[in-house]
Amino acid sequence: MMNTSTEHYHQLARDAFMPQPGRIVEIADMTAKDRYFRVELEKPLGHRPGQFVMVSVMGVGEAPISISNGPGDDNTLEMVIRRIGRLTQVIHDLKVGDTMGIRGPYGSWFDLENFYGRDVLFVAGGLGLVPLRSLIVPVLAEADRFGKITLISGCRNPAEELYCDQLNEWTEAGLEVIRLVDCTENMPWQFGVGLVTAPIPKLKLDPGKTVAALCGPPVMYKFVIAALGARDVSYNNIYVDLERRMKCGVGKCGHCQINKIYCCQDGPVFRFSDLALLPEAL
Amino acid sequence: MSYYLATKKELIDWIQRLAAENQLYFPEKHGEASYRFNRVGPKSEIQFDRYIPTVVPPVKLLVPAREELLRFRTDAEGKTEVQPSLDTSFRVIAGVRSCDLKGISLMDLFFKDGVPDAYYLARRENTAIIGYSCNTPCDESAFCAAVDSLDHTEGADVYVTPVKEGDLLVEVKTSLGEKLTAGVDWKKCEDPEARRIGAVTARPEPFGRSFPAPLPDTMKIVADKYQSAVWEKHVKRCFSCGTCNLVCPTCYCFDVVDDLNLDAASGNRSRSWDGCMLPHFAEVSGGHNFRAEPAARQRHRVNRKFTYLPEKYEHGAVCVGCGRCGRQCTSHIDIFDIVTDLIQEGSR
Amino acid sequence: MKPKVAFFDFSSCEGCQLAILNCEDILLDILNLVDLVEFRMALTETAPRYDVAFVEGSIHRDEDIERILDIRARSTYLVALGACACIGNVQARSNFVAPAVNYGEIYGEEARNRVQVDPDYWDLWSHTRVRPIDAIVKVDAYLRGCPIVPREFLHLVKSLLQGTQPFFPPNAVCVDCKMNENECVLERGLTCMGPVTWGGCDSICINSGYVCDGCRGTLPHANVEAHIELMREHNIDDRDIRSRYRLFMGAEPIGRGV
Amino acid sequence: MDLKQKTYNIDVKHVTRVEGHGRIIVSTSEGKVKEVKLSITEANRFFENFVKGMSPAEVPWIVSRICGICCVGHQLTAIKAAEDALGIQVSPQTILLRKLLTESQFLQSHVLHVYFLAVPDFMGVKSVLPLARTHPEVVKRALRLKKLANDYTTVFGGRMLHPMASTLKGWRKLPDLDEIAALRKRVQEAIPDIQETLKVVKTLKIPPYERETEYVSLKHPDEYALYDGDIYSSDTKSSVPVDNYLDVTNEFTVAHSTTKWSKWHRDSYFTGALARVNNNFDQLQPEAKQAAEDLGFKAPCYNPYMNNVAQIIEVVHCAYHSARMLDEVLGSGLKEEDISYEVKAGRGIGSCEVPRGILFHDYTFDENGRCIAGNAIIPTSQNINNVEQDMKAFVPQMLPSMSQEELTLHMEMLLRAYDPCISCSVHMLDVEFVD
Ligand SMILES: Cc1cc2nc3c(=O)[nH]c(=O)nc-3n(C[C@H](O)[C@H](O)[C@H](O)COP(=O)(O)OP(=O)(O)OC[C@H]3O[C@@H](n4cnc5c(N)ncnc54)[C@H](O)[C@@H]3O)c2cc1C
Ligand code: SF4
Ligand code: SF4
Ligand code: SF4
Repeated sequence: MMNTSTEHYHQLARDAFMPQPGRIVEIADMTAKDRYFRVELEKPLGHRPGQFVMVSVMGVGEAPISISNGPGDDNTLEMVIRRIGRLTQVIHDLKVGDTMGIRGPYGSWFDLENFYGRDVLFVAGGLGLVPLRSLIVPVLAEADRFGKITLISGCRNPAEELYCDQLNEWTEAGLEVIRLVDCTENMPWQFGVGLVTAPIPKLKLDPGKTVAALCGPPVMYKFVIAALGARDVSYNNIYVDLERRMKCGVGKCGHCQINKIYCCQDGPVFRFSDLALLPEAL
Repeated sequence: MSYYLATKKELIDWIQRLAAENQLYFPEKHGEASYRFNRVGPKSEIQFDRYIPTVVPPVKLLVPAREELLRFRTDAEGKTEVQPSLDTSFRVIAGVRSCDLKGISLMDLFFKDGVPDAYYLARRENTAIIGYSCNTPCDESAFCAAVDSLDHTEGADVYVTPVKEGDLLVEVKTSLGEKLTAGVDWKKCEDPEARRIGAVTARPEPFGRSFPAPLPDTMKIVADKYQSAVWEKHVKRCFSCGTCNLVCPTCYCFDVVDDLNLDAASGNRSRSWDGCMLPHFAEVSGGHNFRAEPAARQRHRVNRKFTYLPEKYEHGAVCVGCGRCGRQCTSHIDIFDIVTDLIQEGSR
Repeated sequence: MKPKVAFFDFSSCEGCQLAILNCEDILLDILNLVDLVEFRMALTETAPRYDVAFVEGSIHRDEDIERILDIRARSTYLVALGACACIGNVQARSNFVAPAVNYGEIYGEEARNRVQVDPDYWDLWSHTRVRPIDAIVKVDAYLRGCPIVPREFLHLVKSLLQGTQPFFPPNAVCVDCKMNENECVLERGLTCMGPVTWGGCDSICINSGYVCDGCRGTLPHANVEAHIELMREHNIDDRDIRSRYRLFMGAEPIGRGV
Repeated sequence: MDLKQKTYNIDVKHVTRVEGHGRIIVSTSEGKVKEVKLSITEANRFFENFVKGMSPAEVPWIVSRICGICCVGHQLTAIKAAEDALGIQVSPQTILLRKLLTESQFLQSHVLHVYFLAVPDFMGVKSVLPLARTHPEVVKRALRLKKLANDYTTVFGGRMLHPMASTLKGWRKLPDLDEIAALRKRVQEAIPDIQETLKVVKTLKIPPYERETEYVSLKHPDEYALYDGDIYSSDTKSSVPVDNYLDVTNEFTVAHSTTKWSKWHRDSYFTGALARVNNNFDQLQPEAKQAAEDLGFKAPCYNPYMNNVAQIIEVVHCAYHSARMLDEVLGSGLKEEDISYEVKAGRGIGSCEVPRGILFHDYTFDENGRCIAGNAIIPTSQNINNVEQDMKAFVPQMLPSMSQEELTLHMEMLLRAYDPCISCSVHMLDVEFVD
């Protein structure tokens, strides 16, 4: 009875849900359960720092994964994926030359405009360093446009530290890196022990000039924000990168909803002052 | 826009004629007191008399319980071809009550927003809707008048209002509606507005249940009562079974799962209904659950209807008052009672 | 290399193994993907090690314990196949009666005395207690139901072939029931175990006009208090409530508790 | 080989390709048989005791779990017993539907048994798996027939195992007429597969062994008795009513085993396909009689290995008879019936033929409709005695000509020919044999 523009809908469906193939060109073990993947795409992602992609293996499933490389216009996508469930287990079995499905980039990002001319504090807990890296890289690239740049990176134990070599490089490049573990568990460790909140009270920072970017496990935020608040860092200048369960990445499936907002679209990067009225955010 | 006056028999004959040529769905009795939108076949009975809202709303024809999104096949060289699986077959849904019509209008809003949902929109564009107005409340669970959905007619291609015994006012509202009614020999109606007002004013007053506060106030109270003992009160009886989500005409959350065929080279990705009352809905891998407590989930569901989505879409209440969730809740926890309790909590 | 797959059974009706033989459409395809090394119901062969062992049936006697420990030691991945293996199933109802009484009532005085006094017989026939297999050994995956759901079996097989864990959503039977647009039987004044029972069965019993009796076991988050309250509101006597909970779940904490 | 040296110690611990756990022990010394024993190593499940407290509708649903293969039979027999206890009359429509359900189960069980459990023996392979490679057409045909039988049960029962659609007095949800019509068509289309099956069975080399015994089955004046009838003995050529079942089964304990065994007019009796075909040959569908003739089956037949042939004769019978019943349903349609009933105190006994023989269920309910006593006697517990008698006769007869391997295989085949359904051993204790 009807004439429909089927092709129009096919295009919409492809735009929304169809992954593009990403060929794995490099794999490296970062820890026992975290693996680094460098993927070459057919077309550049054109992402911004803090955004994520939906990664899939057809027949297994799809999951949101942060983009770890800084923005750029090449076809590269770098990710660190933790082996934790159905899909990530299969991804860990992939080899160089295999492909995975990539769609995105999705979500909000850290806008560098808000960081220029300020002291920048990064606080990363565990895997949180992965998305923050996509911001740290461009910040370091133009280090002279910022004030003091500090990174507090914490993880459970020395064996779980991510990007160790990169942290060394960054230190050499002049970034102040505070490396912490919750507990050494009798492993060799030349850096500090304690939670990521511990160094905050003693940090040399100018609260009025500081902007902070946070990413880590759900329990981390409350404490870090309280510590920053105690240092009079304005909520306007604290950015958080949140994690939620996501099934579509395009603001429909409902899993990532935080009160009235959808984390996949309104987030995952938020200015903390925008979250103040959302009791479920932290 | 055309207006007719048809008799019940004329209308039924017309529906049966449409059903013979199209996939047409109509509420059919099943079980002891329930209804289901079933495909009308030659043997089906069309009963325009009273039926309570179906177990599952007609939205199921636009967002099926399980729907394939993509289909894939990997060839011998390891190259994977992926194709969207779209359903663009034409269908007619008839006998859609105002509450469900409003549900569909809201779904239109949700699925068009942001990244448009091809699957929904393709079905929607190929679906004709014949609405049917209520003159009396369908049962004691409904509260459509309280949430402004009793007179919702938008979204229907043809809208039918019983105006007086035996006479039905048929409003043809869209060009698709014109196509559906092409060739009918019903009496033209000259004074549709007067007739409709007549039908409306003849309704009982109040029409079904109503909240103890006007709707805008009600919505504000729900928003303000984020901390309230009411959230704990009702969930004592809650099984977290998700029924209230799955039967709601404005719930559309979904899960996505892949299935591989046994050839290990082809398969599909599909989505299926999900619900925020289900315990693991907001759990992330690794085990942290952002709404681990039933009360938090209950609050989220109610707020989604009265606060969150209304704010996001700048719309009135997103609950259409069909009463399904209360009627079908295994423990008879009724969203109307929850909201009423919230309103009354402070005023006591 | 194809994974070596084996099937074992303890006390059961063997219906779950039959349910697998009943997957006629895909049986040959599956057999192409795995190396079936033991399946007593259909094969004569046996093997020393298994990648995946499917174990059907509940554990009753000391000799069963020895055998399940041996199977576990020889298998990489062990699947509890069906309600008997997952939750003990209907036979667990006999846990509430002393074994000697059971023997006496079914086999007569003489058998009862022998079971009670003769240590040799006690060893052999010791009907200690009906238990699911995870009371004895670690279980890697559960295929629930009496009988199992072929779709879930297939999902498990495919997941293992893909190198990942199967996933069975811990949702109530009511979810399946709604997807099937059933009229809730509570509307008809009947009671249903659906709200506390692990779904995934496609609510097949309700679809056929019956109620759910809970063959898939209780959900981890089951609100049992509310459910008992609901049954009471339906004027169901406490004795019958207990009987309902012990129909399939006598060996589960919940069945023992009510 | 010198017969005198034949000293065999055969101990098949887990007999395979039977349902449930059985063990065969044979020991011979210098050409003489010392011992032949059959043991059941299945753990007890005490069904009869734990059904206590259940309602009349729950009992059949739960005792279905006695056996996966015979679940339909257990259910229907228990339903009949409960109806007998409550004084419920059932409509002709319900009886017709129950007969359809019954025959679906005969088809499923016989096809499974013949193709999956017995044919490999006759073809000299260890299982049906190698046949999938060497004789794919045979295996595919077996799967097709099995699927038809399963779908058939699903249409009438709601699912193929432990069906829940039928209950006391009738159907909770009537089967769908469109599905019945589709099924009718498929039954027709399966005829070539059944013909091919007959050809396969015809080529099987059945061991030439005979031992006449008492054949016991249900008998009905009007039809080949499967769903209903009186208990008939080939020894007396007469029937007794089902209510007297205890006089038939005469369960007794033997010294070397606490398994309850059965005997009626002589040491042991045979129940199952062979007994039914022997006793009720004249009432088979004409096509089945023709099949019997083609297969060289003459009633009465005293070779227990021929039980497999009798099963195939029944497959033909059930296929044609089902087709006729399906036509009847399609002709008359189905109407909703009131299936409510009053509970009251009473005892009831039900009996049906199931693929392996006669099944009896016996329940007593109190005035609140709670079960207070139960008893179930399954075919295998009736047959087991006869199997052992057969083995005892077979071993000395064949010992001179068979190697230990051959003898072992033939003993297993003999046990499998009976198609024992040991998991349903509601009435069996473990037996241990002393060397
Ligand atoms: C914005 C964002 C960025 C992220 N970045 C990264 C990153 O850079 N690196 C990284 O390693 N991780 C990252 N994550 C987390 C990552 O998405 C999860 O670890 C990933 O989804 C795990 O997928 P899985 O299939 O392996 O896990 P599983 O938890 O096994 O999920 C598999 C599927 O099983 C089902 N499932 C499992 N458990 C449940 C349950 N309890 N209830 C319901 N369904 C269930 C679901 O269908 C699920 O999709 C990020 C998450 C977000 C939101
Ligand atoms: S919340 Fe309840 S009453 Fe409101 S629309 Fe949904 S199901 Fe209907
Ligand atoms: S019939 Fe049972 S399973 Fe279905 S919704 Fe009702 S309570 Fe839940
Ligand atoms: S509905 Fe209940 S009893 Fe039936 S299969 Fe599902 S869990 Fe088992």
